[in-house]
Amino acid sequence: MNEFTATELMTVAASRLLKDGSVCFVGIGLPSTAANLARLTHAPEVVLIYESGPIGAKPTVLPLSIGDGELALTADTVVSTPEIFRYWLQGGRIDVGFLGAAQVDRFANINTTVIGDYANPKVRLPGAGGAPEIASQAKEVFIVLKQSPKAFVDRLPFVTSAGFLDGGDARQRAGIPGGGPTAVITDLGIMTPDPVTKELTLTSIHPGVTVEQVKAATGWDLKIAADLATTAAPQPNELAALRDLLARTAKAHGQTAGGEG
Amino acid sequence: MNEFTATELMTVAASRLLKDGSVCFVGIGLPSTAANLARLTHAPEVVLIYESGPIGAKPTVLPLSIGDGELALTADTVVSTPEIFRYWLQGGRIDVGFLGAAQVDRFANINTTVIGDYANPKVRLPGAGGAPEIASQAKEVFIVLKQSPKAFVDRLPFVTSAGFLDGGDARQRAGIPGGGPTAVITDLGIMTPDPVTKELTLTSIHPGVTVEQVKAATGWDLKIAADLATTAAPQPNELAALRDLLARTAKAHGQTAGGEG
Amino acid sequence: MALVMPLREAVSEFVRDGDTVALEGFTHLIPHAAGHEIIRQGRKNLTLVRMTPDLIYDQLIGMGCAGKLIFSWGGNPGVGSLHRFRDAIERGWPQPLAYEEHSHAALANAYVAGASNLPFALLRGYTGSDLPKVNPNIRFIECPFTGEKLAAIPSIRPDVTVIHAQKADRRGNVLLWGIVGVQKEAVLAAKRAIVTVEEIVDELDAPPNGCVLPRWTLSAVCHVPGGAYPSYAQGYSERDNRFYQRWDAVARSREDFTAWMDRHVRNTADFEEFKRVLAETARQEAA
Amino acid sequence: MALVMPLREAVSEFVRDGDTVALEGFTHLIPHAAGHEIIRQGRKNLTLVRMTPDLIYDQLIGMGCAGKLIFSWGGNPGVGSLHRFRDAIERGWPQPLAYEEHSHAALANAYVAGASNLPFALLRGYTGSDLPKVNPNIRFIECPFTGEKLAAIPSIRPDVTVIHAQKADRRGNVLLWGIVGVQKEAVLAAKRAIVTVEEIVDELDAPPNGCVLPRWTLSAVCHVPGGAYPSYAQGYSERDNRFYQRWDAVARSREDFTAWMDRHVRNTADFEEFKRVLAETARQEAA
Repeated sequence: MNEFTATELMTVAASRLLKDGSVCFVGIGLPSTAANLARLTHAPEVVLIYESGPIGAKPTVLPLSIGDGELALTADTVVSTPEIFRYWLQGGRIDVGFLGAAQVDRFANINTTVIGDYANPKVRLPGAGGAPEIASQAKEVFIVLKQSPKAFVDRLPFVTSAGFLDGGDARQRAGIPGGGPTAVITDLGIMTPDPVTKELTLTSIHPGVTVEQVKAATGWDLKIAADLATTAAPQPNELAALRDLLARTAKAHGQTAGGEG
Repeated sequence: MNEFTATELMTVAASRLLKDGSVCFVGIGLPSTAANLARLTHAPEVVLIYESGPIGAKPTVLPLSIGDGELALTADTVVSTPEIFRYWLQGGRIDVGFLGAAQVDRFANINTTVIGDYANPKVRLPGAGGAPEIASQAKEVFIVLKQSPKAFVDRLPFVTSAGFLDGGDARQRAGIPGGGPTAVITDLGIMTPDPVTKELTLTSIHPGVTVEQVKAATGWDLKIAADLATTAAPQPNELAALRDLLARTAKAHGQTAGGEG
Repeated sequence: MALVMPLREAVSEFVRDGDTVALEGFTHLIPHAAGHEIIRQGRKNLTLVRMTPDLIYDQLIGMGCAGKLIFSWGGNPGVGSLHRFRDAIERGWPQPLAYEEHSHAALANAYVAGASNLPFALLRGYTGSDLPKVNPNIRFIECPFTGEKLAAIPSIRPDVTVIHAQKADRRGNVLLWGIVGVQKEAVLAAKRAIVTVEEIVDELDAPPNGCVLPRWTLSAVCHVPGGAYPSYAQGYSERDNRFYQRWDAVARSREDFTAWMDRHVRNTADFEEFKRVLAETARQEAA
Repeated sequence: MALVMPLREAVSEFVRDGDTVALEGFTHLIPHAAGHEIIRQGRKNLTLVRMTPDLIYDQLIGMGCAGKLIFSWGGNPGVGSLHRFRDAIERGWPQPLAYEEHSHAALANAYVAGASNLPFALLRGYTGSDLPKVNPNIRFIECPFTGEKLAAIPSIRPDVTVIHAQKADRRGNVLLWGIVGVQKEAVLAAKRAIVTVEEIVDELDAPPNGCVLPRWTLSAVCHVPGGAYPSYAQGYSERDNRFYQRWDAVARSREDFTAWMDRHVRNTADFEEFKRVLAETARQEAA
């Protein structure tokens, strides 16, 4: 079981959720890695859209920034950033918004703005970027981040992007068009919202991880599904594709990961 | 004095009003002929914008329609029609709107919608096209049409595009941004708005035309300027440029003139 | 999903009686062949949207396909009136035609608003015009920051948009260029979209930032070379200005119009046959 | 009108203390050289606007040029925090920094509204976010047709916009391509605009419907090859990802930052010299 890392498993698990042929609005970093892995494995027809303008990007190496030339050169077309947000995201054409986050709460609301008070921040985070409208307008949203008590908090200091707000039908009542987060994928497991309360529930645990570990990495009393599944281990072809992708990326850039800007 | 036609004189007189380097939003037909004549004579740096999208068009032959390929092929760039109206016209970047009209009144308001009642039209005209926003948003407007009692009417059945409305400061009070019509050029003379009342006043009469003729071709009691000028006859170079342009156009198309669409 | 299909199938499957239909194209790339196919299949009670209703709308209106028209300029460019459009508005033939009239700026913005999934378009427009007096769908709102008064009209959300473009690749991605008008917006504002193209190629070879409509935004792509005729496709054909002039005589009387439409459209199987019969007519007229 | 001029003259003439300034570029084509020149000339009390304030804004803020920032994502892409941006916000160094914070969608729309001469931008946005609670410039209005609630923010109208592009022709017409971001809108929304370009050519050879800014929309065009560095210009250069990583260490302390800026920017005459000194620094670090 130890022939893959927790990050590899997280990335593979996230990539599997992406259906072939779906149109995906991709954040940079883990979401971009997972989405491109999906494209290189089970979902060759997935359409990747980046907020900088590329539509249908098929990068050979992962972008380090949201505006890498590789995205433009491999895309079906590149439109202006306003057009991306107006015609494509707000236009209702995005099946899946694939986001990272600094912090999430039990209703999958996201904070990427500030730790502490907004006017007197303890830590000033980068801010909203495209997330508020991706979170509200994509038909569904996947959130991928590492699980820790600092990231999975009982109460967000700031809601940058809406998940299910206070839970139940709060999101619908607020008039938010998209369906909201359907999965939060971490290095420990997969949480999905309860169909009624919308509270995040651990529905799949990664192999080798204990429920206690997941609970300890969560800042609230995490609900565990009665029929808790174990995440299938990465298949050799998935691992090979991921490692090849990362190796190509490192070779091209001398660097991994990436952020907005 | 008879070595040119009234239409030639009208076209030359209109073209002379266009300053070199100005940015001109051009209607098809007479405005397009006059604007291109200006470009081919005294105003080589005039920028011609057509509502179909070409910016900086430099057609060798006149377009028959607002969307001739010649406009696209000779332009600095071609943008979408929404962009033309949003960024370029509404954006406040047009110095001169150059319009034709079916009818005008004494305050240079324009009708291109209907003769008779709107709901029960006697003659249904093509409609507004781009004119209402050209008339309101260009820094100034030139109107070119042939003068007759049917075209120069005391009261318009329908105001499609605003001139000075009821005159005086009515246009400003209505919150219309552009300066409004500064000249109406016909086959008989040039009318300009009185600085205070904004009523059209004959300030230049074409050579060989009498004041009585102009008054007879106008459906209201036309004011005549005390210092009425005589329009300079077309110069040989102007006539040659115009006739060459029309000959090239006829040869290319087997047709003259043009309209929207 | 068989995206690339014959035009007949595309119209049969995606254009329905009572639909709001936009056939767009600003002089350039007007989808005449698709308009003919809508006539052949006898669609009724359509709400037709188009900034510049021209010959193809004259034909759709005269053949009784339209119940309503939303437009901003209705004429035969460079020639004069659209006689069937005028007959419908002035005398209700072949049936009364409801109409909602705007300016170009407003309709262009309304397509943008539709593509942007906004309920209305916002513009500085209509100041001093009588159009707001006769069109209740022109309203005014206040800027929440400056108090300025701005015009608002409902966005356009066609059930189906139909356009003509230069190229598609075999998978159905479409590229158009030159005078692109409001076509991209009209497609993205619509529930369904049909594109006829001059050619289908292995590789689109789109220029950087070219006007591309990805296959997943479209319902059908149909190979109809010359399908814009008498309009044109830059790089492929020239506008037939003489046809626009001849149309004035054809459409002037109800009888001549009906006979012409029967011969050239209703009794032809497709656009290929239309062009053959039209060429025959031209030979007869020349004789 | 000498449109093509040295960058020093352009900044001297067109960027003034207290101006609202947008230096735009979405990862690609960020106008670093122009930002350096603004620092060299010691501009003060600027309101800086940018969707993605990155290194060049970290530098402008850290050097005390900015009184206010309007932004939607402030970080070092792929690396982490902008330390000077954080120091200004968290601890008011070198001076307090007012800021107005939006989402990307809102700011992109606000540039569009600015280019369109509208007082505000209209979008479906901010639903469920806390941002409207902390930003009084996010308001909500009702659709006059459907009653739906939509977000509104003031349009952006910079006094001066600065961008970097690939090409200009000798008359000053500019062409950019690839990831074009909001640059066209930012230029058209501004009163004045400065464009630095990779090269000046006889003929632009713009593709059909390419992103062209005609000369008469610009105040100055400046030939600054590599002027986006460490950002890039597609077709001319690659992004220097290592510089972005190194910046993290440079900007972490006030002292290191100030020393670096003095050596590389304040004490260099222009971007050419900046690049020479930077290469020297790299050689020293490698030694």
